Amino acid sequence: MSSLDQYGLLLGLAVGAVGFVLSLYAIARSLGKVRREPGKDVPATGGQLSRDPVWVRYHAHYYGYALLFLAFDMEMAYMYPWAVVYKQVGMVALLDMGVFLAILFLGLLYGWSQGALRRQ
Amino acid sequence: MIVGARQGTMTRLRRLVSVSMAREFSTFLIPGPDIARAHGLDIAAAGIQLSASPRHASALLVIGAVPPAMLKAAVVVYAQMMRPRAIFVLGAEDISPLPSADIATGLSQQDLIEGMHQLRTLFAEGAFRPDMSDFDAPVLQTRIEYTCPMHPEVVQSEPGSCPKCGMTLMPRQAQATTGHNHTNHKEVDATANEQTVSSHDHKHHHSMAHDAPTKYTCPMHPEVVQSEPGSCPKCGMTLVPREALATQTHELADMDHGSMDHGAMAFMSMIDVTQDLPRSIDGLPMEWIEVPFGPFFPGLPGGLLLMLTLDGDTVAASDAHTLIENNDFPSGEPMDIASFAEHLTGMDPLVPVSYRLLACRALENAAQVDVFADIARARIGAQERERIASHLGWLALFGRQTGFDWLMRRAASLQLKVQNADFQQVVALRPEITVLMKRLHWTPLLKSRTVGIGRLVSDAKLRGPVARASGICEDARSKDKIYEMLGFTSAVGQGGDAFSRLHVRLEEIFHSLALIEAAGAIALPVPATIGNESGKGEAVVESPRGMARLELTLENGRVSAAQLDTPSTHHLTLIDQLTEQQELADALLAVGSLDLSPWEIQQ
Amino acid sequence: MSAQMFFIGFFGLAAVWFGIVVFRTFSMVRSALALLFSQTALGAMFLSMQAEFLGVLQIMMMATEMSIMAIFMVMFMMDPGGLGEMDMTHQKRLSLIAGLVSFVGAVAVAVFADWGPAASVVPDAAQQTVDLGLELLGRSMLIFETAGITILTAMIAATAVAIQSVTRSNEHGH
Amino acid sequence: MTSVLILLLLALGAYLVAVLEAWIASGHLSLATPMLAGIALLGRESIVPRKPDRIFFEVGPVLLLISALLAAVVVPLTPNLIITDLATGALFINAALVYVLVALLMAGWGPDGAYAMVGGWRFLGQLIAYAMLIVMPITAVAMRAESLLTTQIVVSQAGLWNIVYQPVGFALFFVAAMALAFLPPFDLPTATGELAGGVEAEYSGVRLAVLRLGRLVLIITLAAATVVFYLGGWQGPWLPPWAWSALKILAVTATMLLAGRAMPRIREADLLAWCWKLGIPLALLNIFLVGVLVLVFP
Repeated sequence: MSSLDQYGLLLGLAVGAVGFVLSLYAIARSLGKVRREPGKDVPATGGQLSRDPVWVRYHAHYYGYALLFLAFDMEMAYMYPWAVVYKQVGMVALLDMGVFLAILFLGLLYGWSQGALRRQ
Repeated sequence: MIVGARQGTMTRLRRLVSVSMAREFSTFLIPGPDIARAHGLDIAAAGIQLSASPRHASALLVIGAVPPAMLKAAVVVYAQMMRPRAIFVLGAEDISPLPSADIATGLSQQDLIEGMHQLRTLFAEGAFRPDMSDFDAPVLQTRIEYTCPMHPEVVQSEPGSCPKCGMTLMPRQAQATTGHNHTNHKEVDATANEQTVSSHDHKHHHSMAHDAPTKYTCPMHPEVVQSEPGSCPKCGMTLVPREALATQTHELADMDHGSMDHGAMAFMSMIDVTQDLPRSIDGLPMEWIEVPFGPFFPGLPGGLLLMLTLDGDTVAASDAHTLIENNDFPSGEPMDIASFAEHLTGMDPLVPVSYRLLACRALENAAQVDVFADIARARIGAQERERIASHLGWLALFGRQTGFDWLMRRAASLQLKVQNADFQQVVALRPEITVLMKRLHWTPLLKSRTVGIGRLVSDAKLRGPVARASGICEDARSKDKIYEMLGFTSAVGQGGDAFSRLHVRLEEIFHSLALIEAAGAIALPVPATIGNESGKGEAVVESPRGMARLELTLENGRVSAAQLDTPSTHHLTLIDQLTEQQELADALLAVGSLDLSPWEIQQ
Repeated sequence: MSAQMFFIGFFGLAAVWFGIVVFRTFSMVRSALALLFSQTALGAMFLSMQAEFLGVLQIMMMATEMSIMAIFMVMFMMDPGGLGEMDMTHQKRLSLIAGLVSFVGAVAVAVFADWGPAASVVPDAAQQTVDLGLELLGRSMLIFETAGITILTAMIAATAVAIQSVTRSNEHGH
Repeated sequence: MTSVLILLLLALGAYLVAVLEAWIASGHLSLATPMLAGIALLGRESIVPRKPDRIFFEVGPVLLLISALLAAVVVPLTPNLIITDLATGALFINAALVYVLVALLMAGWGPDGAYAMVGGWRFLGQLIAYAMLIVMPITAVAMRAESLLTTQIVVSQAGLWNIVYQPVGFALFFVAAMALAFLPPFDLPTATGELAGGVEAEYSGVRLAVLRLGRLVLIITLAAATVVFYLGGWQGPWLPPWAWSALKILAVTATMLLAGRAMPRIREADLLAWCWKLGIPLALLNIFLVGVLVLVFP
């Protein structure tokens, strides 16, 4: 199977899944439609009607980690091709990636020392 | 036919659906599992799954007598349940404003099981019905009121323009029943930024009655100036009052942009925009939201309403109260002794024995009656049994809150076994309890989950296990000579955090076992026969949650006045300091670790 | 072949459309996720051009990066839910001109640049990854290591800018 | 044809996961429970909260299902029982599973409810914690296999399973996989006692059914992936390959489901701290060790 066919298959699966879900919705719909009643569509909070919207400037206390994570995520771009040819290239690859990871690890240590690795 | 059925005639497909609904049944408990167990109901054994959110529940279980405020909340829960939805009431007479119960039975395990069975058949037959009506109640009603985005003190029921600045007033939803509470001076519609104003900076609102701005200008084209509000001919941006733009006070940052001069906001520097937002601990300007937890929240005792002001997932401020108004004693005509004892017994379904004992002691103290040592010992047996049950119940709640499923089930079933067991049965339970304790000792993550959370320094407010966990060795039992005879030692921990509270409670369970074995009998306290005595009396009892004190006046054999002091009342005031700047989960754990009983809190 | 062209075009258009959505919505989160899916569509384009590793990498990395962008937008933008329907775009004319210019420039480069002879046959996907690896460890090793340094710089810069010093933090709990 | 067969097997697997979950939760085994629950959900109302982000709210559950499904595509049950053997399979699994995060973010933000929103953003934090511990161990696995082909990875373990060859990597991957499937004790986004359902809280009826289905598929997929990467896939004596795959996958699933019940939920702060201060260094160490091993014993 050529790679293009493979991608086609992936796409087909995704579309198929959507189709499956839609058919489920159709069955559910055939059983009756939702009745609009007062208070029903307010997000449930166990006995209190809180009508205020909650979409506000949300304080994510882990942003220190998030910043470092972006960097580490980048680095994965190199890891995989490297890993594939690692055995074939041998020592050079080990040193090469060793240096690369060492550099990254420095960054991690710096962030750690500066208190990026904690709830802000 | 069930009241909350879905509309539609029974087709074959709907029949199939109804049948499987009847088989797969999840319920929402009012007030909560803790009360269910207190009434000796074994939810798991009846094959009932608890659902955390009303959305996922198909039946509402109302257990025992429920105070009106709680029923109001129950109405909200019911309104938010998905049809088909049923109501199953155990041992409560009047549940209005809830719709009439589909099943109403007595308050016993047998009734529960039979009721569930009937409910399932009802579902299988009547999950769909052609005729039905919407459910509505005053609590759910909203009215639209109109307010000026720049002058929030201007609030009127008809649309129109602001008398101060002539801007068109904007609609917002407000609860019809309640008055001006924190929820309804925030916009529900268009302007989300309104709610940067959380309840603590009302002053902003009300200090803003300044003169109406005369000229309107475009934030991007200052040359555009006109006397009427409108949009800029050049860029179409909403015009802002010049004065407002000139003096960039908190009105701008706080009030305007959400509603009128978006352009200005997009244009203004971040400092201007955010200068009046509440600052988080790391100095970032963020917006805070008020989120209710409870009164029927899975991780908290049923009936406790916790209002948390959240800054992201961190608690910035909190406000807790109970929905059970605790009318101490019917002031006015005196009560006779028996009914007084009954009244106190029924006050807190979580710990009936302790308060019964408290009443008896106070009465006997008032009448200077002494009880025989063996009776006193049997009473202690009963009270210690209740302590074990109560602590196990707390463990179950702790397990539910932290998703520690095994603990939840184990502790719950043990509590049910203990709370009505006679002497031999309690003694026979020792091995099982020991196993539970051992298992807890080796549980991974338990320490890291609880250590350092909800730390309390020693404080006059602390009572019972909470106090002892903070190293305060105060225990009403240590003064009691019968306890001395039984060889009582009070469990004291260090650290004062959730971890040490957990451990103090575990230790107390063992101590209580030992005490029961020493006491050799268990008997519910009954008030000694008292003639037409008069006098003042007081008594203290170390209830599972801490020392409870009762002072009463006896007038020829009847209680004319009484005054009660309960541990949870004091502990409730600790919540602020416990939750502040804690991550949500930690805050909830800290509150849970206090083991509050909403039923004994006096407000 | 024609199917290939179709999907390239399709995902291309999808990418553009999501790109437009980024600016057409009031909600910060929406615009962040729209950018995410625009990038995903680009990844899908790579796939339909049979650049498998590149495509999958794009699809994977952009998802996380954009989600993290989303949280930062929610933290720092006014009214992230777009409930106030406030218009986030400004200096429309300027940006319009800038956009047009850069578009023309890109097209010009695409058309007039000499791309060398087109590869007659695409190496199979596995081979691509191997070649990429060999390239990284061979000719482009320096670039590769430089990238490492760049990332390090980025990390340090980000930390220095965003994180308050530990000393102040010690006062408040875990 | 194999595709259809595998999809059926996947459905079966998801169903078994549901049965297992119900069994563990309620204590008594019933094969019908999940089916009944599913049908019941179809019959219940499925509401959309007021003023939601409608698109997000609708897309969330579907996206969860799709991403779990696509991740399953490259998982081989036997040498040729695999939907499609992508050349970058090991990477593709990550790519597909990252969209679990996107799905939960959408589901969390969509309904404009506090519990759901907190749950959604919590999961972003959770991803920041576990993501590296998924990616880095897989790199080490690929180093040994000299390929990203999942089938190749299984073959490379013929002599010695990776669980023995790189135990550290396995431990990290297993934990990270549980975090990715937000199984207890990592169920931060859906925490019952803390958020009353979190991202699930506002979903009801058929939408909830889709959401839960997606989660089941996700769990079984991750278990299968663990088997492929570390437990030698279909390899094993006496029994036929498919039997081995099935046994191993079920075993891993059961372990994942059981582990959570025995301990309280982890604190997000701890999760992040441990993953970054302990997990990532260990993962790098693992890569280095494997690198040496690969060179020393080719």
